[in-house]
Amino acid sequence: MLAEQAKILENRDRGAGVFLLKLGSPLVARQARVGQFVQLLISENYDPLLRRPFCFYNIDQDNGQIEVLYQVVGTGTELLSRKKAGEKLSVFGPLGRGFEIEPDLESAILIGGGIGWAALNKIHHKLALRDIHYVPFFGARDLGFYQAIGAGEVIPIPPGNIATDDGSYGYHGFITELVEAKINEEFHFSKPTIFACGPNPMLKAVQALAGKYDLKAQISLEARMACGFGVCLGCAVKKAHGEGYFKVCHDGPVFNADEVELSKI
Amino acid sequence: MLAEQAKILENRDRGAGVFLLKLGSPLVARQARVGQFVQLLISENYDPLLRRPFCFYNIDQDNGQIEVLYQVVGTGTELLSRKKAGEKLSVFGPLGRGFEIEPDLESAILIGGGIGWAALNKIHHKLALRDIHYVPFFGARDLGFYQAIGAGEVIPIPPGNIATDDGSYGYHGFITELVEAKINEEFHFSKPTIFACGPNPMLKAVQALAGKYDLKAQISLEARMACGFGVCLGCAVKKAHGEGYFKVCHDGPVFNADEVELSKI
Amino acid sequence: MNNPDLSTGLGPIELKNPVLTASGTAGYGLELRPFFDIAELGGIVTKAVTPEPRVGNPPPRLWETSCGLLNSIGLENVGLAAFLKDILPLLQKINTRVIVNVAGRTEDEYLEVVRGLNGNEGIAGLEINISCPNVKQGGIAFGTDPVMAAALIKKVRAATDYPLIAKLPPNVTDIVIIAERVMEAGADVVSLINTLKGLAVDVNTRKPCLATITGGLSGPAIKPVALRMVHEVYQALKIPILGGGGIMTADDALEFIICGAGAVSVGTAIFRDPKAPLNIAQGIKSYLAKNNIGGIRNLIGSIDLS
Amino acid sequence: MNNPDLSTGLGPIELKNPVLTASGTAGYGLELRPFFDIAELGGIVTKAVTPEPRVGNPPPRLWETSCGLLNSIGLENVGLAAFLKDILPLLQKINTRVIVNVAGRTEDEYLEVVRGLNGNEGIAGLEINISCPNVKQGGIAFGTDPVMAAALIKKVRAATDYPLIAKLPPNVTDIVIIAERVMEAGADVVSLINTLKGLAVDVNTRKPCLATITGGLSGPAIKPVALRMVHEVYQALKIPILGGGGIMTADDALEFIICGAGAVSVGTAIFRDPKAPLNIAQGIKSYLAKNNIGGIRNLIGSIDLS
Ligand SMILES: Cc1cc2nc3c(=O)[nH]c(=O)nc-3n(C[C@H](O)[C@H](O)[C@H](O)COP(=O)(O)OP(=O)(O)OC[C@H]3O[C@@H](n4cnc5c(N)ncnc54)[C@H](O)[C@@H]3O)c2cc1C
Ligand SMILES: Cc1cc2nc3c(=O)[nH]c(=O)nc-3n(C[C@H](O)[C@H](O)[C@H](O)COP(=O)(O)OP(=O)(O)OC[C@H]3O[C@@H](n4cnc5c(N)ncnc54)[C@H](O)[C@@H]3O)c2cc1C
Ligand SMILES: Cc1cc2nc3c(=O)[nH]c(=O)nc-3n(C[C@H](O)[C@H](O)[C@H](O)COP(=O)(O)O)c2cc1C
Ligand SMILES: Cc1cc2nc3c(=O)[nH]c(=O)nc-3n(C[C@H](O)[C@H](O)[C@H](O)COP(=O)(O)O)c2cc1C
Ligand code: FES
Ligand code: FES
Repeated sequence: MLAEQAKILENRDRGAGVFLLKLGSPLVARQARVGQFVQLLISENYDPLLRRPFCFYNIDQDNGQIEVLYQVVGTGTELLSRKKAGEKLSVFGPLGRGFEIEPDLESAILIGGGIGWAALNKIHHKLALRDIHYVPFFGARDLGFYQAIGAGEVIPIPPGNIATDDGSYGYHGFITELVEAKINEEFHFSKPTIFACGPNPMLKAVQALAGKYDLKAQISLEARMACGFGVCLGCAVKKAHGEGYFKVCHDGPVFNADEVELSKI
Repeated sequence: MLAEQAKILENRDRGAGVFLLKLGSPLVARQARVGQFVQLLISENYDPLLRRPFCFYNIDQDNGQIEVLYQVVGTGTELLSRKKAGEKLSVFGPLGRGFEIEPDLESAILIGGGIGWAALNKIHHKLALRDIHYVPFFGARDLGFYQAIGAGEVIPIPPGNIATDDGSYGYHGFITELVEAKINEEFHFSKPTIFACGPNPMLKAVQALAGKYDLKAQISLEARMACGFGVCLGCAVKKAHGEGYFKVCHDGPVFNADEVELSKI
Repeated sequence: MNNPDLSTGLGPIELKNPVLTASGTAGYGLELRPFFDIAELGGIVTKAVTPEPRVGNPPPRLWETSCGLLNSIGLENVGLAAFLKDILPLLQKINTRVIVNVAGRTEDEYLEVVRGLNGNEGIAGLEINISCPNVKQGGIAFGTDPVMAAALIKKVRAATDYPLIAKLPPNVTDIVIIAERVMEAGADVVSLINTLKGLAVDVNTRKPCLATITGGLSGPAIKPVALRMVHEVYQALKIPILGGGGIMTADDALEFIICGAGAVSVGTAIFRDPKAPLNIAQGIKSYLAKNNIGGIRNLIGSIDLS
Repeated sequence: MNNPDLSTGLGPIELKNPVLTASGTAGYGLELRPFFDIAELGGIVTKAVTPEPRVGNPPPRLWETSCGLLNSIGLENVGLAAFLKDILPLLQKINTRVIVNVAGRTEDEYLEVVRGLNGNEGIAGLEINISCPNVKQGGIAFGTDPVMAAALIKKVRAATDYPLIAKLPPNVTDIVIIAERVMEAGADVVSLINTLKGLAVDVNTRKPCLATITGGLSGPAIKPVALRMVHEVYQALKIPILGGGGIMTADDALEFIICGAGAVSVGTAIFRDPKAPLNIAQGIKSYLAKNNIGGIRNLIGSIDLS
């Protein structure tokens, strides 16, 4: 966990408001783990005031590089999208608790929703190469967004495992419906672990699925953040058991699905 | 007076913290007059909040271009200096009352101090081409700054008419001392009109000179501005005669030296 | 919804749309004419008018802070007589509501202006400025003390039939009490908020950045405080509110309206963009259309507190 | 001047330099250890301590505004017992001043915390938080009413020998009166300012952006207001002041010191850069050296009002 002046190596427009940012950030890259995140300082002035959190889309420790896949949604991401290769950017990280891939993992399901795929990209690459029963799923609003995210670009996702909100590609509907069908069809002999990141409604559906089929699920959450390292106590998410709140930046962003209450975040 | 999305054609680092900004801004260029100024909107966010005023260094009506010569002194100019050709910039102008060059002008003295030269550059070009007794003077902090400003680049200034604060080029001392010497030597038969822009202490010395030798002098002032077009009443400068204040943006920035009281601005 | 209804009201004052210029930030409104047709606005609130002309405070009068502007203009204005003679006739020709901002050093000065304005055509209401932080006597003292504020408004009420908007100072412990008292005293509307009292120092000279030491803070920096006060007053009293403070965009204006403002005033935004009030009015219209809301009145105070 | 003297004091509390972390923005100070040696700071002001643990407010607890941050944490903390057992022992090992921020819902709760802290090593003083805008009962009520504020401080004074810093709320008409009363009641220092009460609304959902509706505004947006209050209190009372509110840079801190703060607290800046307090301390040193000023004490209240 440190702050480093990184160099922007690339900030590529992938269409549909999605950009891929490649940073030379050797110290952060060295410590980074899948599912953790960084806080980027987007403005040297005070508007926007706070850093913005983004997870690692890719970590290249050998070359001291990290990648962030982001979607333009507001002031900060809009400003970020205008930065050019060669400029500097203060990177603070790696932060939080990432995904845990147990060594004896037998089977796995990956569920990415929209830009949430960014958190899963690296795990997708890792799991696909392992000798386990592994099935990735991806949902997006439409074909254009699917292409911009590039979920299946390097290592393909079976077309049957893709859903879009408008039906412009793959299944017309929620990705979790596809997942449930597959669980019923395919996973008779092993209990897959779910790894998921996406919008809150999707994560709630994942919680429900995991509960119904008694599956372990690791879900990556988002919350409004100020500090990103546990001192402001701002990024609260309700504990499912007992009183009180976890801090998404410190106790997460990855949680076991049964640890957290997603009704309010 | 209008606001126009201008295109940055060039934003060239001239050294010593001085930059030359060339803008494609046909509507503003068409109306612009020497000594007037524009307000540039430097940030789309609110820090800095206000536009920043800069005078016309050059006006090219034929090509619909204007130029601004600026010095990096704080947040706004620092941000401006990082803009690249091709980006857009909102230009608001032309604003204020510029220099008046009377058709029957017989002789003239130009006195530029530091970045204040920006306001005089265009007038320098105009007067040098006229068949009058015309003498330009320029003062700067040092040789490096003199070169960055480029006061004598296109149309030279006699080396004897240049002063630097540290003596690294030309006369070692205040430019107004040089001017006074020249008035005594050269202007026996005509009363030159002074056109001046520079730091406040220099303008005060110009006021004193004009008073002593009973010369007309037009001086261009600076003041903290909010609106730039006379509605906020913020850019006050005390009237020399009678009670009350002029507004630099509206009644100036160019004033007759005897109209204003420069002790407090 | 293709043509949502932008018309709204502030107590007895009917407005064709909810966007007004804030006092002191658009001169007498006329200065905006080069940029757009000011009849497109809900109204104009003039620069403060005092009995005699005022030259205002010495410079420096302005200082920029983070997302904010400190000013100390000191109510520079042409005075009542010149306003009536030179300015009001021009304003009367424009098809928009004109609200005259009234200020003074003493109760008598306020009353003198109000009486002088009486009987003139084309004045939709008076905004009584009991909250200017940049005038030594009077001004802020009237506003921060509920009893004095009410006493002043009562006398003004007795002196005129124009609709009265009391412009309250935000530098107070309890804005609701003051709002309540001035309404009881006869105000029709409260205007929230004027500038917050602030200070900046030049660390090199160790002098204050403004000649008057402190000044009034406006701009986006103060928006959260302004919204909070509008919300508090609306929830407690459900009275007509002219809301403002840091409005730069249509969304900002909508926040105020949702919190309970019947109309909004746009000030500092004009310094970045003279067309800001017009753009904001148009943006509000688009929002209504997009969200299929019939009119602005459906939105006022519609905050969802569930 | 090669080695200016950074040491300063807040009444009875001696500090090696004027930079402290602000309560609630650096946890218990320990969380900053990965980034720098916190013994380099003048001191640490802890997160509020209440008698029992508190889970805090429901989310969302944060909302960014223009140059500002609205928060509504709700004094989430581990409670007195855990503070004494788990945290204080760690803080005792660090060579810097530890100031414990104390909060409660009732006078008795404040007193319970104060008594529990009594007799412990390594506490340089208590900051009595009578100004938190995010707690329903108590909190802000104590601070905005001068009589209640003084009554509380008097009881706390009687209950402990620790130096007392009264942290006052800025949402008041007259900060000087409250400062005067709490000093009369036995406070040694006042801390100015806590957050301004603010609100933001999501125009799409029409819901407040924070679960608690209103929250506390911090960051650069509030700096002019904070400076003004420090200036007013210092000019009127010449008492020891812990100044803060929007300090991001050494220059910001210097503005507060020139206005009369004996030391400063750095809060929101830590969220942009955990090393901000250290950088600010170093920047102050450079300023003193560059301007040939012997020590920080020469600067306190040195504003040039001529
Ligand atoms: C741990 C973590 C990892 C993330 N990883 C990625 C990523 O890899 N790629 C990516 O594109 N985005 C990611 N996000 C979301 C990203 O941080 C926000 O989109 C970004 O901060 C928005 O900034 P803005 O200034 O553009 O938007 P704003 O103008 O601040 O807000 C625009 C909209 O986005 C919402 N929003 C803003 N910040 C957040 C936030 N922190 N959490 C949830 N909603 C928010 C707002 O409510 C608002 O509706 C991540 C968030 C977290 C907490
Ligand atoms: C009519 C007019 C014409 C101008 N023309 C030019 C020009 O052609 N080239 C050029 O380089 N500069 C010019 N200036 C000055 C220029 O506007 C300021 O340097 C600029 O606004 C500083 O912005 P900033 O954000 O970088 O500095 P800030 O961070 O705002 O301030 C840095 C320092 O500059 C001083 N300063 C800031 N703004 C002004 C101002 N408006 N007047 C005086 N001092 C100020 C501040 O007091 C401070 O000491 C002109 C100013 C006026 C009023
Ligand atoms: C330069 C300036 C001058 C002002 N003059 C007046 C005035 O004369 N009378 C008044 O009631 N308010 C005056 N105000 C306050 C504004 O009307 C408005 O209430 C305040 O600026 C907050 O709104 P804003 O953030 O949109 O500017 C002035 C504000 C500024 C910035
Ligand atoms: C997230 C957050 C939590 C805070 N918690 C406390 C607290 O527990 N007790 C307290 O007295 N002040 C608390 N404050 C107020 C700060 O200590 C400080 O007074 C205020 O934020 C202004 O300073 P700043 O602008 O430097 O942050 C908190 C502020 C923030 C932003
Ligand atoms: S963002 Fe500050 S605790 Fe998580
Ligand atoms: S800058 Fe507003 S009147 Fe001159």
